[in-house]
Amino acid sequence: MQDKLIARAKELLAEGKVQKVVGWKKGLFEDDITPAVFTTAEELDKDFVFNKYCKANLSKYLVKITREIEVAKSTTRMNNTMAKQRDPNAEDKPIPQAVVLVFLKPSDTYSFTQLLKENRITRGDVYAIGVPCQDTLDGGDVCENCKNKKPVSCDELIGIEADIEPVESARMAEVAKLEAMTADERDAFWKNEFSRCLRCNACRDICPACTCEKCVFDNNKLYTSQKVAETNFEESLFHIIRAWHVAGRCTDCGECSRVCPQHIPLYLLNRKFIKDINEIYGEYQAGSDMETKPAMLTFNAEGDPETTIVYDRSHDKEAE
Amino acid sequence: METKESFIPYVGKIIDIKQETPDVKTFSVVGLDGKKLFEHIPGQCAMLIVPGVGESMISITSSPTLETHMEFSIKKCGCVTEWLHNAEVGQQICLRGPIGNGFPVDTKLKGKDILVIAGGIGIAPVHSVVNYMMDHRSDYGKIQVIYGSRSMADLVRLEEMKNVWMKQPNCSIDLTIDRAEDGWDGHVGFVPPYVTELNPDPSMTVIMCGPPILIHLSLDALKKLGFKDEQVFTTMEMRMKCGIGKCGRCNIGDKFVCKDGPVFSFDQLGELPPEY
Amino acid sequence: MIMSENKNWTPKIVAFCCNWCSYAGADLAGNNRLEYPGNVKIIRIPCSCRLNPLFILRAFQRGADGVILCGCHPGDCHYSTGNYFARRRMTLLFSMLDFLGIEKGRTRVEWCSAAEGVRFAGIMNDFVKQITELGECKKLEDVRCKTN
Amino acid sequence: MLSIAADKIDSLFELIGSKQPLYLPVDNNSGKADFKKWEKGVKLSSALKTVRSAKDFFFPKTEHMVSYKVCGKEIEVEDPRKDVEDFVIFGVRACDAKGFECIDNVYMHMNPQDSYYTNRREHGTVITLACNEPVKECFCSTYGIDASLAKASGDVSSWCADGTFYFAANTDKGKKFLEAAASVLKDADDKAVEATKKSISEKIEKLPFAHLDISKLGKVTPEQMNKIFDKDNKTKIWEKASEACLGCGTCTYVCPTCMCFDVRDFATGTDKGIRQVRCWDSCMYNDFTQMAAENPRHTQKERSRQRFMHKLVYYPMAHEGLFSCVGCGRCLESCPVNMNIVKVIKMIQEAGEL
Repeated sequence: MQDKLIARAKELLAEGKVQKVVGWKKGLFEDDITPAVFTTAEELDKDFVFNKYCKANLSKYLVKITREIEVAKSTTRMNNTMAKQRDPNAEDKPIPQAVVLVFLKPSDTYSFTQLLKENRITRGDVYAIGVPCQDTLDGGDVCENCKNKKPVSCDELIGIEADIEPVESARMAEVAKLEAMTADERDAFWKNEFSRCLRCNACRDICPACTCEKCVFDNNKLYTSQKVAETNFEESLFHIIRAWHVAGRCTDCGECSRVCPQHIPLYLLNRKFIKDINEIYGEYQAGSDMETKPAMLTFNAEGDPETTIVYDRSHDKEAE
Repeated sequence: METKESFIPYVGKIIDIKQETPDVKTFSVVGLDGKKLFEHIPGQCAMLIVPGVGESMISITSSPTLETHMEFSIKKCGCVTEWLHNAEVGQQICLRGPIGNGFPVDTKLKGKDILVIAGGIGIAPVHSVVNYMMDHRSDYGKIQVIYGSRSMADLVRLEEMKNVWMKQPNCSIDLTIDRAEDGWDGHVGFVPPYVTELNPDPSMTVIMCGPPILIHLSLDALKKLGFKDEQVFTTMEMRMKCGIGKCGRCNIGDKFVCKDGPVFSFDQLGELPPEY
Repeated sequence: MIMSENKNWTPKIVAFCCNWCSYAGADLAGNNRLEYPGNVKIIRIPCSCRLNPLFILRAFQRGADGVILCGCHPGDCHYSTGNYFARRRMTLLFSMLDFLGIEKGRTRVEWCSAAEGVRFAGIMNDFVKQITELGECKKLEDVRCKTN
Repeated sequence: MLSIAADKIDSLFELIGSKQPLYLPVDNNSGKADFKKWEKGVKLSSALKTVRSAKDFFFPKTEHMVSYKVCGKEIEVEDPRKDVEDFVIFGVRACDAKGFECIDNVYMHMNPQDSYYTNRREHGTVITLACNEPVKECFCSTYGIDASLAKASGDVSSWCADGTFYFAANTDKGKKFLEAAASVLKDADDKAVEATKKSISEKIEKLPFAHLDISKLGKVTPEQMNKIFDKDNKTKIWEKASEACLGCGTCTYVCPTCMCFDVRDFATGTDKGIRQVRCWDSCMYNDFTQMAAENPRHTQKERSRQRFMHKLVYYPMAHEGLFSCVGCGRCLESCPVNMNIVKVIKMIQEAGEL
């Protein structure tokens, strides 16, 4: 598979269809793979790798890369206009066109689509190739509870069928297990998990849904800007708000819990929101298409239940 | 080895506020007992702390020879400075200091002819050293000050320059503003070309402070006139938190701006990584 | 029922009220000399959908024991749709707080119009009673903000 | 040399832990280990490394520095420092112990001293434990750190060999600790320990990065420094090293030698007033050097460069060639994108600028 991808990438480079390739780069060992940008066939031959450790979701890098491309274009346009103002006969400089090739696993394509939908990526600057993951990734919670979805928004697929039968997924089982606990048990569970949090921001920085120019937790004028949580309130605050900010836009790619150095099951928070949205407002998968609106950006005047539904639904035995 | 722990600040009181220019105010600060809080060397800084707002490294504008209080000329540009600009006389603030090395007034500058180049609020740190030299007039040779600002209104402490500095023996003050203005009969133009125009004697020792662009261009101008790197001193600015070389924020190469600086000569800066 | 260990404890309630309906409702309650407990602190917001979840958490951090959001009745929003969004947001936020083990009933959303002064006082009385029963909020407190 | 059977180690913990705080690596529910205070029933973890380094005990994540009470125009300053009670940290690895040395150089041996840190350092007894099973990410031997503890490290060195823990004191503090624990320890010869040391050294020799060549990095000339610094982006080392970097703070927060901090105010809104707190900070964050007017390190490239240059070049320049990296391998394990100091060292070497 790796050879196929390299061959195709080289082909596209040689044809001039793409100028950059975003892929995975060999590390010191088999399992420490770094996302990287390749520009030549030699680099691809030397360092490109595709194996079961290529877990990183590359879609977020496209935000920065396509922005650079667009900035270069608009700068040239602006310079051309200014040159015209100085000298009406000035010749236009060509607008620099660049396309970046990216390899996306099915699950990554949802993040990619979601970013496209939010206008964070310029579609025309990207050539997306869908690559398989089922056999290449080994385990981790994300794979066990795979949404098993077919890739979306790709220009081309390699080694992967466009129609994959969705399978029954047990990904909400863990959320349901927690919901079945008493409030005090849940409180203890999360306090214990959050107590390990370092506030390294890795979960936020890798999250394809977290693309704010300035995060609320970096705003030094707000009380939220604490660098390191001093009390357990601040620990919960960060995680509640982060999950809430991506609610409805989170595609459940699982990157947050994958990169957490303390292995906090952050995916549970996101899945809780997904589960609620699915149950209360109807099935919704973020990033599955370009049209539907995320649950938090729309409403149903007649059909939406009142907030008390939360307490009616809760399985908390204690209160009964 | 043991020095006073520097994290516990002094409490000071603002006893006077003077509006220097539209966005610069000078604050006079004393301790709660009415005396000056601490002694310092010209060029050193103090950390001004406004609880709940933040803290900021500000150079001490007054000379150590001013025995009654300390002065800080502060331009409004961040949250701490903005808060200070809204403060009233009698407000208490916290200070840590003195921080940094200061100008080598007793070693490398002593007995020399001094050329001072400053732009805008950059006059604040050099103000201290000029006043110090004025008060120890016999220890130094000729003093020439070249000071520029955006406009007439932005020249900080113009009165003092005209009435005190210019009247000292063997001193000259050359002022310039960026754009011509009514009522201004002095030089118009940026500082670096003015330096070339004035053509100072390359045996002088230079103290420079101002925005980075002024420093870069003036340095080029000086070099063309025959000045050497080790003759030129400047003060640097970096974001600082601790002020004692611990927090790592102002680290450049093996130096900390807060502890080993803020005053550097250009040959010292040359040994640092070319970060800025 | 959990009773507070601290005998002097009285519940602290923060009520976020929409400028156009509930705040006026509170006004009406006051004008009519209707009684509701003094430990309800009202914060006026332009619309119920202005309520950032950070406000709620901030209130708990600073020692609130219950937070209530009052807005216009669905369909009556001054900005036509704000309270529909608020309803969805608060539903999900409350669900998350419940998921983290915060006792249910510490947070509430009520719709209350400018004419419903009696209802406003009733809601507040009821909410204070509910929070008094739940006791002090321990799960979302910030130890630094405690006076004792 | 003193010893105690491994199955009796709990009695040692109980003896010490009942008198003063005792911290030891304990498994947490994520399959990793963290230092935890001993209490009855707490078991020593068999993990090689804790996720966070042991620097927390001397340089905690957050530290209350000063309290202010503001009343109108008046300010009252309160010093919250209290006497630190004596405490013991058990199971510190040689790399972490060396990390303390790196921090000591700045916080204790550089004028002025940091009293918060020094205070803790004086009251802590560090018991190091030899690494029986070093893993592929370990590269402490590159920096001449000896994981088999043949060289004294910490206040007490300890080994676990053949189901027995062995202890040897290195300092007065260490002797005091062993005296306090005398009732459960018995005398032993060092045969088993010597064998363990040997087997550990052999294992370390086989590690992939046992001997990275860093000899030249420790003593660079200004010209060499400028070359590594790569201002003109000729070798593109830093561009490549920072390309995938997310700008998170994982590497700095798990690092045993990272010691930058931020100072923040927290207004409690009560009569406790305003707390000035220092907390860990990371040079990888974009607001690290942000000033009111501008940020001198605009992109991740400059920030990564600062971090690695500081560890490998600047710090050794200021501290007689001592590197501010101890080869613990935590950043190799934790980095979300697997960019780490070993890769950077290799890149610098490949660039051939040394």
